[in-house]
Amino acid sequence: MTTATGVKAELRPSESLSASDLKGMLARMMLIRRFEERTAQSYQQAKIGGFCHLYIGQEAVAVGSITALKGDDPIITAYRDHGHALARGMDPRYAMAEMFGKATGCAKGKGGSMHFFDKPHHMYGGHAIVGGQCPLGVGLAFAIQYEKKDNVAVCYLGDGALNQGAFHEAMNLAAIWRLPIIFVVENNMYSMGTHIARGTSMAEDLGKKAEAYGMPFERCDGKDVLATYDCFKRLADAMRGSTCKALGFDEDQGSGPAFVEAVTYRYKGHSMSDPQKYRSRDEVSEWEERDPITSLTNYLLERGTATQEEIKELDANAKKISLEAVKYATESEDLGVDELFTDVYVNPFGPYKKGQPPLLMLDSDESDESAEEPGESGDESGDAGDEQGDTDDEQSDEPADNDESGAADDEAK
Amino acid sequence: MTTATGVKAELRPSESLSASDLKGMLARMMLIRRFEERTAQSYQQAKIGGFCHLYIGQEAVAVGSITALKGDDPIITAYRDHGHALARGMDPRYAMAEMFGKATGCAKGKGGSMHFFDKPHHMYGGHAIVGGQCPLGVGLAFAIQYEKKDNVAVCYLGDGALNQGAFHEAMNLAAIWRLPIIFVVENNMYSMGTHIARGTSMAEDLGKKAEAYGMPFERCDGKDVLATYDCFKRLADAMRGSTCKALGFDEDQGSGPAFVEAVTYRYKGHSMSDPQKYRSRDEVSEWEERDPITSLTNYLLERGTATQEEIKELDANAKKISLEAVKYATESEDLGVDELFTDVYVNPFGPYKKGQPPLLMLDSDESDESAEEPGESGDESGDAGDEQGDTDDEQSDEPADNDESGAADDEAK
Amino acid sequence: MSTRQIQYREALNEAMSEEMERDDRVFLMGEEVAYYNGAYKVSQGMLERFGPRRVVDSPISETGFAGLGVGAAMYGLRPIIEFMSWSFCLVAADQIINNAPKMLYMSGGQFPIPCVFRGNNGAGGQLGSTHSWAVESMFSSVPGLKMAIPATPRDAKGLLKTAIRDDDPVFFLESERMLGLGARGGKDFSRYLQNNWAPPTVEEDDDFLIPFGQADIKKQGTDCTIVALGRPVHFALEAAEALEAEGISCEVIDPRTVRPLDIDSIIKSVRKTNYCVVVDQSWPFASVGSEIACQIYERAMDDLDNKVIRVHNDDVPAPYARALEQEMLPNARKIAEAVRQVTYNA
Amino acid sequence: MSTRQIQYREALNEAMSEEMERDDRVFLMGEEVAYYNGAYKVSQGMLERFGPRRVVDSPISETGFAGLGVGAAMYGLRPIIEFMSWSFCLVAADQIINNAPKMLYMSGGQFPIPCVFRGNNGAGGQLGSTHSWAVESMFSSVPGLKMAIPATPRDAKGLLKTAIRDDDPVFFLESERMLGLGARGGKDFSRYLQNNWAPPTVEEDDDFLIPFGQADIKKQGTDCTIVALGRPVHFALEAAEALEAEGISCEVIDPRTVRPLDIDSIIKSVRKTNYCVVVDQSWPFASVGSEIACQIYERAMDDLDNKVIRVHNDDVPAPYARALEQEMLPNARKIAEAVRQVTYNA
Ligand SMILES: Cc1ncc(C[n+]2csc(CCOP(=O)(O)OP(=O)(O)O)c2C)c(N)n1
Ligand SMILES: Cc1ncc(C[n+]2csc(CCOP(=O)(O)OP(=O)(O)O)c2C)c(N)n1
Ligand SMILES: [Mg+2]
Ligand SMILES: [Mg+2]
Repeated sequence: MTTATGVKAELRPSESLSASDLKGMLARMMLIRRFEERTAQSYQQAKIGGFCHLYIGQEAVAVGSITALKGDDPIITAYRDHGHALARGMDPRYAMAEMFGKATGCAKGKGGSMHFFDKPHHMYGGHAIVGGQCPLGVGLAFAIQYEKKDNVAVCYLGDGALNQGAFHEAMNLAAIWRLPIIFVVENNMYSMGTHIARGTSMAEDLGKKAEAYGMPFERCDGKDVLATYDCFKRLADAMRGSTCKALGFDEDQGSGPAFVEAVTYRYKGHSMSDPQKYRSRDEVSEWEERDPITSLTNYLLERGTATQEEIKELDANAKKISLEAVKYATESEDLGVDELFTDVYVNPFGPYKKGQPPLLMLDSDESDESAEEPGESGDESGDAGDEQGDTDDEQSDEPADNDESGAADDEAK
Repeated sequence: MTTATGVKAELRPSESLSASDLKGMLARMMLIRRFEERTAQSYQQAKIGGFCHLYIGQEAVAVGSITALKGDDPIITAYRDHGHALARGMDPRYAMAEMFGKATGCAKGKGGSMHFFDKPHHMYGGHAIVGGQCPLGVGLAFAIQYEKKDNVAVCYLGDGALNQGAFHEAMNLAAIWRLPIIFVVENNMYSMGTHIARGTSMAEDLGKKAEAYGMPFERCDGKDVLATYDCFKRLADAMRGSTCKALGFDEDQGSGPAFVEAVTYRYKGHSMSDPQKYRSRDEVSEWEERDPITSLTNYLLERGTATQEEIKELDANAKKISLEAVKYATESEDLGVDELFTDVYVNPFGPYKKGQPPLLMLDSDESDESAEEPGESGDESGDAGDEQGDTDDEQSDEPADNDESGAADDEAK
Repeated sequence: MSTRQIQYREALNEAMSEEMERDDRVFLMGEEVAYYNGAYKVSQGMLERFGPRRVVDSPISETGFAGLGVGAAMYGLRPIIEFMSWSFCLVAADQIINNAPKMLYMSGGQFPIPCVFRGNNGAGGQLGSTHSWAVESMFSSVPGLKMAIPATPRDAKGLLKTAIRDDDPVFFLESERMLGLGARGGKDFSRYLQNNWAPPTVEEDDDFLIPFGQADIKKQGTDCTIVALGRPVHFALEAAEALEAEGISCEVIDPRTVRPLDIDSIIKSVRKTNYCVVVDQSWPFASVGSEIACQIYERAMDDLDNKVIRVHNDDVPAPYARALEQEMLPNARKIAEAVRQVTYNA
Repeated sequence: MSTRQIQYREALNEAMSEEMERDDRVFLMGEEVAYYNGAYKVSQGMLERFGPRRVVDSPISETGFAGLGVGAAMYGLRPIIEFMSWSFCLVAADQIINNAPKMLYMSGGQFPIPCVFRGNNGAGGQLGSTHSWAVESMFSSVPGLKMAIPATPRDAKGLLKTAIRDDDPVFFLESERMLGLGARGGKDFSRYLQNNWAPPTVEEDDDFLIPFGQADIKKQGTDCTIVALGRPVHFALEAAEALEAEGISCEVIDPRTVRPLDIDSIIKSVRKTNYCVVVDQSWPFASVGSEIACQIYERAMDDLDNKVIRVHNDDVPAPYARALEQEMLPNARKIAEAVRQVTYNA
């Protein structure tokens, strides 16, 4: 996007970020990391069920990109969605409660880990069918253009989704109608146990996938939160107000859609039950050395933007918020069985009933504020460290008639 | 594929074609043209029902490509399939009978115009869901490689299919496994009423679609049967014996898959009921001036390969065969209603019964020979010209209870 | 009763146009809906009237544009997504039966999907197996969606307007073979109807809505109930007419929507006639027909003087050949035979 | 009876491995089936045994590789296509319900599709709405395919071997929650069985095939017939055991295949017990359950001393929360209640 000579001259957008902006980004990445640690722990304790995919290692992608957006730019992602939700400002208590299946969850416990939604924060889910979110993302961008809004939609996907037809149809629609959308492949090299080179042609040059749709392409270092921020800030700003003559707008405006490859890595298994035989411990270690949180920490320390104490405090706070989220989730009420027949229809009939909106919808004003620093409303104190938390074993509630195999517990998910 | 300097040096494969090969290609194109004229006529006479898509104008693509293949190279295409079937050597009588819904049809009248199949001629259909044949084509190529055969599969598609996910998934699978398959987009510029530029990004450079999968790309003049032949001959020969290490073959062999854009044009409407308001009469005329049959005729005359009389005879023969096909179809028995429950299962149960194979399967030896000159077995004589044929109005058979609207008759299909 | 002449396709056009006038969030997207004026001329004139922002031609990317509809609905628009045929929705199955009907539930009520999916359903006439889907049996088992299958121009307009205003995803199943319905006088059974074939004009009623979940008695009768939906309603009326001559008075009841299903009205009719034939243009196994029959047994077994007879497609893929296709589909002859058979002991 | 211990997943592995030994045209393709040894370890060891030509990892391209299976079958191979879950087959719906089951018909008998599609079906345990499909009701209405839903390791092996040798496309519905079945002793109902849980080894019987269309009486009884398929068979047996204590003797009959459906055996059982409960792990409307119930009414109405009660999923999308999901699925408690309710007048 910049010529060899132009590189120096042009200011990187991240250079305009204030100290508090930068510390906010660090705080958000730390929160995701600590929150996910608590998630893993709670899953081991069987407080969380179903499939659960951690974002640890990829924090810079969500935080860098989302910080570069306006708060009301709609985002949508796949099932590895905790990081995006937290980066967007979802209250971690609601996030954890969702995974605990509690009524206070962001989706009242009906969605679970793979289906986080936060309408007040313009987070359009958490979608578990690989590639299925891509056409939805195009719909968001279409609606933005239709309503002549000055927004940009961001649609995240895993590298595995490159092989789904839905992704390709979505790319083409976005391209021909010049919709304001950034497709971001979070290339963590693996879809489950399959290295991208085994499943995707031209894995070595994903730019070719963008070119096929005449779309600009950027490869960004998804382990570097500021590089990610720069990439998205430039693209999104250029894209605002995108219109398309073919759709009856007076003239083409804005730069139209773009495709970003954010190179990243997940430190943990695909899900909670992945023996990870497909990669070496060394490979993981190498990537861990380029940790986005460590990098930003060092950067801030080197530049004198933050002190060692501040850093410690930020991390302590992240831990505190995460522990508080677990506590909140643990203490929340289970979703009542009478909610089985709510939220099936807006205009119900027969056995169906109107549902109560989730808590997150009710205090949307409050949570719009907390978008600055998610979950700070919790007043729980103390560092959780490796504390195991309360371990009331929900497994023991399992009715015998559904427990004949236990297969769901020990399988790759 | 050839360097600027190499062009002259390298012999075009078509230069090795004998006079009789060349006349055979002309004959086959003429047959398709005349056959389709009879098809149109029969459709107007309501002897043919359903949707019907003519191949007129595109003859060089099927004939050029198929002549370049070995007889047992499997081919598969979309619903505009008459040309491919005839080029492959399907007996025109069976083809016409199929559209008449007769028991002698290639699929016993169960498939119709959009679903021509000819197993003895390695023609794997006629598929009516746009893009749906692409994964099937990949399956054919996979089977070739699996069985270590020296064949190449060819999968034809319309430009509209470029926008279907199935096409993209198929391209990727073929690429990563280096399957011996040529995808051919018959770019006739329109999918129904939509110009390719309105529906497909990068329509101006479809090579980009191939690059996205790391596949070689060739753009060939689909109005020029010899250019088309050359293109396919080179690609197919290079591709034979393709194998893939990842699938456990000792080493990668053959050139792997390729993507061809055959630039062509259909002279008639999309189907039999298309008002064609989306294009001008002038546009059609311009393309008609580059007619593949006229071009090859002139070429043969100029080179002295054929005389004016020979050409006339070839065309007369094409007309004769086509008329004979109509006569055969007209005189054939209707498919019996007792065949409703056959061919549903190979191993039937309950109400289902074993079916009789279509005639085309029974005389497969004979028809393998006739692959040299399809339909010549007919002994009907006389030029059909504009003769209207017998017009027993099958519409009058229509049971009243299914005739409340007649919508199927007057709509775009 | 008004003597308005209006085709089924025009009724659909009216419904869409009126709702688009009323609400800027409503738009129409599909293959050839704009410049071509609709492959079947349903959207004739709409591009001219509403412009390319609101009447949008899509490439052949059903997964893409059906999903686009769901996403746009999440954002707050009210898309009408046209499938040229429901047979082509299968390539978009995941979008329409996962994303559309489950989004509200999975999001704990945050994201309604006010999106209408509509197009031709059922055999179009010799189109062969892959092009002759009748999807009602397959999709009506999916909670979270609503499904309407109008049989007359009046129902088409009234139900489509309701569908567009509904906040839930609606599968709207039309029929290629009915689009011209209303154009000819010949097969007009309006003498039986409480209401006309034709819907009111916008001048007569600018708010003409037919609520979901209300069956319509298309013809009153006393001896046998025929339940039919969509195109088969006409076969049922034709059969009823023939049977009238034989002294069998049939009541033809059209549920009009499958989800919700107005089983109460069906039961009421069966309680009156004590005999029932259920007609369904899809395949027999695990079908709308088996569901309706089953619910009748469950609710009114003691009122039945014989078993319920079901008339379906034959349980085979749709053949191309005309005679075979005719034989395979439900028709008036089969329905009349079923009624005779079921009322044999009356 | 043999005392062989074998898990359901191992039985599937045995079936595939034996058939692959027997016939080089058989291959297995799916996501993570090879190097990962199967996301659920069903194909454990098969890559090592058969090599990468015959055990093939596919990218996440269900339309692509399901269609590849159909194409390869046209050519003469005999593919086994694994869906990690049947929930993911929806993106491939067109390939599996258009191309696979209709090719033979559309080609006038030229192209059989000897292809098995297999994978986990039904709720896996708190996976949410889009991941908890039970597809039997949706797909069993499609003529041209066959469908098997084995409930024990023995049936899994015997039916899968039959499926692989069958020349028609077979939808083979397993269950994540049953894969470990046979590993533990606790919930072993083999005391009721005519046959063991476990299939024979290849040494004991190298040709162990269970024909399609033969129901299996999983437990004999006299007072009420319970029809159940797949995982619910175990709920039914558990309910039957509880009811035994109350003096109600249930006959549990498992059709094992849905297409073909052995309705004769079901009717025979109902004629004996005069009461019937049908259990189905999919949604109620237009379901396998409504079809079976309907056919029972049609064939044996006079033998029924009460209506048939159906036990299904509740008619809502699958929720994530554990308690809600448990409540939503069929289980032993619901079945026992249904039996008590239906036999109330006995
Ligand atoms: C259509 C579909 N097929 C298969 C799956 C099962 N599955 C869930 S996650 C996954 C791997 C996806 O990898 P990738 O897209 O790279 O995302 P990542 O896990 O790396 O974030 C698979 C195969 C699914 N959810 N949807
Ligand atoms: C999935 C699907 N969507 C829509 C259709 C309806 N349809 C039939 S042909 C056609 C146009 C296809 O155009 P193209 O691929 O360019 O082929 P051509 O007709 O030019 O040969 C459409 C939209 C279909 N058959 N399948
Ligand atoms: Mg990945
Ligand atoms: Mg075209």
